[in-house]
Amino acid sequence: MELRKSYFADQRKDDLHEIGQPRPRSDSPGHVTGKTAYFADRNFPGMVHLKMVRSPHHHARIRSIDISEAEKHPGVVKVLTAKDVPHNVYTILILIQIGPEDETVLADGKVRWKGEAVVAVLAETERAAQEAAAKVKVDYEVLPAVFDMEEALKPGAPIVNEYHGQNYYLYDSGECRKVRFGDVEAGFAGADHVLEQTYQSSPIEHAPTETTGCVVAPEGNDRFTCYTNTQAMFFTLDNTSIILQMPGNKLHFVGGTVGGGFGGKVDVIVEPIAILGAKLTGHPVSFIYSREEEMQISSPRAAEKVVIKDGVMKDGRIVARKVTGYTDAGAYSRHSPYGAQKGAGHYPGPYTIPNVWIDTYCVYTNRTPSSAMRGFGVTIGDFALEVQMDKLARLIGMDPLEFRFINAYRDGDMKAHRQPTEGAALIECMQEASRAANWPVAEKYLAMSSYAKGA
Amino acid sequence: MAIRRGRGVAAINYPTGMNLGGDPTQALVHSTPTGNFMVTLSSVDLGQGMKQIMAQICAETIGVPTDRVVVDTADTDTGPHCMGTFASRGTHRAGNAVIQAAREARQVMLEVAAEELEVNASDLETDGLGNILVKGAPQKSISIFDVALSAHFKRGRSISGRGMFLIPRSYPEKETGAMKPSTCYAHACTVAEVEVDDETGEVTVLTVKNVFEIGRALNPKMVEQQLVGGSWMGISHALYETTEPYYPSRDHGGTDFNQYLMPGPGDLAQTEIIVLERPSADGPYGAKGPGEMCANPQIPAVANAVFDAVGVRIDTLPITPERILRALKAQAGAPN
Amino acid sequence: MAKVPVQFTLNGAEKAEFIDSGTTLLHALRDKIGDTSPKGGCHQGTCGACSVIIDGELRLSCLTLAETCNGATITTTSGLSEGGVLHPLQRAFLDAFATQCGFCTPGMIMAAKVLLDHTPNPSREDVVEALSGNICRCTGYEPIIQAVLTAARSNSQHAA
Amino acid sequence: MALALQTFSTVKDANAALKAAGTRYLGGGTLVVRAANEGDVSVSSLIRSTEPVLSAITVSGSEVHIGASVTMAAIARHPDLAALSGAARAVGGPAIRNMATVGGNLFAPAPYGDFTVALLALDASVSTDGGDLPIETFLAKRESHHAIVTAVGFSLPVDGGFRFLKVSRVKPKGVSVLSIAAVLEQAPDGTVSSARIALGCMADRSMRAKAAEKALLGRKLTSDGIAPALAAASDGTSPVTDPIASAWYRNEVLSVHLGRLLLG
Repeated sequence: MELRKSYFADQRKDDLHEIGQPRPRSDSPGHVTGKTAYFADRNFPGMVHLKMVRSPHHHARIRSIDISEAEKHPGVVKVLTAKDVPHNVYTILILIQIGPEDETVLADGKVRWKGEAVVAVLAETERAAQEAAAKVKVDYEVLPAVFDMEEALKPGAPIVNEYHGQNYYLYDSGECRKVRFGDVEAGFAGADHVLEQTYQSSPIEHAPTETTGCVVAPEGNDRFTCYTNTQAMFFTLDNTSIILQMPGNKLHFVGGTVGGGFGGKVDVIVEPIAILGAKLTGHPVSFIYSREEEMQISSPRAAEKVVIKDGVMKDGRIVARKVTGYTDAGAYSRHSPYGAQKGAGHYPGPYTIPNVWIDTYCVYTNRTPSSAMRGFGVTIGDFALEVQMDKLARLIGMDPLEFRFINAYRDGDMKAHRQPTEGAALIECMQEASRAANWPVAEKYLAMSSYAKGA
Repeated sequence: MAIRRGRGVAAINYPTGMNLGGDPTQALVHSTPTGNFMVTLSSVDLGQGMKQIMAQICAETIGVPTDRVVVDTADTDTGPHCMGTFASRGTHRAGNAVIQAAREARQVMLEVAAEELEVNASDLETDGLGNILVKGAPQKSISIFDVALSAHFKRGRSISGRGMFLIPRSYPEKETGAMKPSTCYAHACTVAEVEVDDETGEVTVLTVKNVFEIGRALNPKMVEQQLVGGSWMGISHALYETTEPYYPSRDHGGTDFNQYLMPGPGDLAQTEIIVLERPSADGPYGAKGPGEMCANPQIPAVANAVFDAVGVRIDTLPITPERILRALKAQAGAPN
Repeated sequence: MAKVPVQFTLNGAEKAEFIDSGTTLLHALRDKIGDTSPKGGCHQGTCGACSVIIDGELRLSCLTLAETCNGATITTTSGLSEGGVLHPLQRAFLDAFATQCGFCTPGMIMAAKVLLDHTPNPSREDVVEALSGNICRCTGYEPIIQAVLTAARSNSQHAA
Repeated sequence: MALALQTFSTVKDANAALKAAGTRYLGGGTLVVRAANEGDVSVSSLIRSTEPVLSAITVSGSEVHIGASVTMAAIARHPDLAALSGAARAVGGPAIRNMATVGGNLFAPAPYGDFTVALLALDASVSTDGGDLPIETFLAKRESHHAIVTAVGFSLPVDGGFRFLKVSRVKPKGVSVLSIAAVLEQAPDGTVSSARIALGCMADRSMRAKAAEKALLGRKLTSDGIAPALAAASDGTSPVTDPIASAWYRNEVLSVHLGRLLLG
């Protein structure tokens, strides 16, 4: 890695002692000796193991659940169903007033995705829990499911989640988050070329080497210590408090070093049910996702569809950009309404465009609920935007890098969401990339600056 | 058979911190009797090295070497609230809280030193090595070790401070979408060079040259770690990763690391990282969040390079050999 | 449940335990003996985080039944440093900033140790092959490859 | 029922124990212990045998016998089996190769079982206490096979007569998009006098590409010479669709990779 100090030297004082120094990491000695404590390295006498009975169907009504055989299985300590969960219907962003509550801790009457948690089995060994889980009998009436976002948004599509009533998240702005800036239709009308393209992704897994999980130990005083690899301690504690209707002062969350997060450990999934298990059995409880659960049950990065329509002039100026983004939330909201909204704030990318129209939708389908991941709300959008930029440049016969210089935002430029640009550095990154990759651009672009014009 | 070469570019920006703000983080800092400093947080270290960076930020602000700082975090019984480690917010939000707490503790420390040295606190400075000196008269000094002892056992002062950082929440205007998503943005530009086997659709990423602007590289080696790993993940997203390979069909989702594809150690692109620093106005020592954005520009850069190589556009991620081969066959007019 | 005895040498010390038949070595080490340096990343044999060295060979403790290890000599990453002095591989991982979250690190170090035990001067290709069963999601592998190559060089210098 | 391991010193006793319900033979553990870890509760008793013959490799002349418990790593490093080391090394990473056995590989479903592809091309025989079976016959009904496989036997191919290719997305260890093994004999004029070609991932288990084999006879290993064989490569295949690749893709690239193997 090279630090190129010549850029922005006038904005920076390099007079620091500790900042900017490549100090060794204090945690590395623990990592290389195997001494670093991860949540699963805690072991308690009498600990029981939680295994989840999951829906084999994408969408089904639950006619009945019979846990009698499972309860009798040797080694089983407790079998939990929806009725055991004090506040079973929840949503995690309720903490920042983004509702409605739309998800069940354990399925109650219905399942909305294949893999949804239905019954929790706690047993002395993992094997006993697995065997007992196989004895839980759930009678399902399979319902039509919808997997395609376009299909889900059509009238008459099966309703994925009744708590929403329609297959999209209803923002205060309506069926989508909107950004309106200038007059996009006038921009298209006046453009030399108009190009509309559609981009698509599928769900992506965080794949941390350590799977999601927690170990809960009753402290013997009505308090419960939860060793967890959550990325957000109080966010998880406060949601657990709501779900279990348990005062926050009864909960003690201990984290530490997490074996990789990448956004995959900000849902509140394992902790509430494990703490409930500890409360109802008096045993320490371990609930650790298998790798299969991590891959297919834990929230992935959402699949997205992005439609971009641009009006561009022969001289390289983009004069209008319309973006319609669809985020496949799966069956429940989790963090997806937030992610779709973040996309609305990110488009039209780091370019100054006078006419912009943005709609971002959060769509429900009968698949594993998606949630946050590294680059949440932006990563797939950037793929779409930057492939579109390449296409536009080729459309008007311009070098793709020079085309970006022409449109790059600079300090003071008004963004579509009506914030003036501050601290821009896109131009300088491109200048350095031009040099590093030996990708020549005209001298005038190398002379540009992100600083406000005339500044 | 032809191996065809191409290159592509992409440029991006990325917001630091939770979208629309409203995401507080607190920190507490106190000295031990012998002048070591404890930072107490509830933020989580995901492996990016948050604890080490908080120690360096605290050390810089107090004016001691980093190894005099211990970070105690991720315990809700001891650490004050943090919204969490996500959205490239850890360094920015917690770092600012630590600076505020450390400044308050430093002020007490300087006041105690001033009493010991019988000067005004405003006339004192730290040497970064563990001593407090009188400005312009460095021979007149006291060690932080002695200051802490004095504060504890002689002067009854708590060398401590509280920090809280909150960007007030922005609410998007319904009709126009006017809003303030973030206060600072990191930037990147990536050029990727690929080879595509036009008979199999297989892609080899030969080189990626990444330029990242991240405000301030608080610890360059740790920044490098994140950027190198992120660059790998970006390539991985571009070419390999999906839990639903036949989306929107739910069939054939991978359940292990054999089926969930990511580049192996034999698939690595020659990777170059260049870092620029334009300090952000509200970042801790100017830092922005590099952790997420470093994995984004490679995806479109690789996609554009594939087009440059074989002349087909793959607008669906991941850009698998199958998608390329189907596109090549369609381009050739062959039935597929 | 019937318990069966297991006895082996772990990092130079004799260990004897009664375990449930069918217990994996990973569980026996972590839950019975208390050596938590092997990590359970998948329990499928696809991530390598549980890698240990059994009688000189790299093995996956998650797929090895403990009772098949009677009489074996087992090395884990927690047993590498002697007298508080880090093994050259551990030192190299530190110096190369080759750890981030650290979860894959013990398994990586085991895989690297077996390589260097048999191939003191490995090529880059040798290192890549040796690490190929171990997943890392943070680093992009390059710092780990560099750490192993550095450790090999420092070993050979030490030997010379 | 909790999981338990029973160890027998003879194959005969282990075979007897395997007659009980809920039993499964434990080889290297890469398939069987994994299944148990993943919650397959249908097996409650793992059976293994430590009879030394299971771990033996014997090479006399060109005749090779490999005990079923022999690991991929042991094959890969055996001096007399250098021709096969590439195929043995194609299985897993180093740790897996120290565990995965020849016997287990015979039962590995696609996309696993790369070494079996090699054995199929070698026209190996598969031995049990009940006798020997041609590998093709064995594979066709491997699910109904209850006796422990004790060994595989085959004749070493002539020098340079064995070719093996594994195509994977992830390098160096990824599982197969497909794998191909070929045992070829050529006349002094370079024409192919005998050909056996086996394919992995082109069906739910290893299969022979018999049409391609036939089309290769009497032909030279040149672009023109192999063209009929490549055209026939996909005859009779029904590739798996999985997270690695679709059946369509496997069929599309089979002839490309076969061509590269034959010309390489």
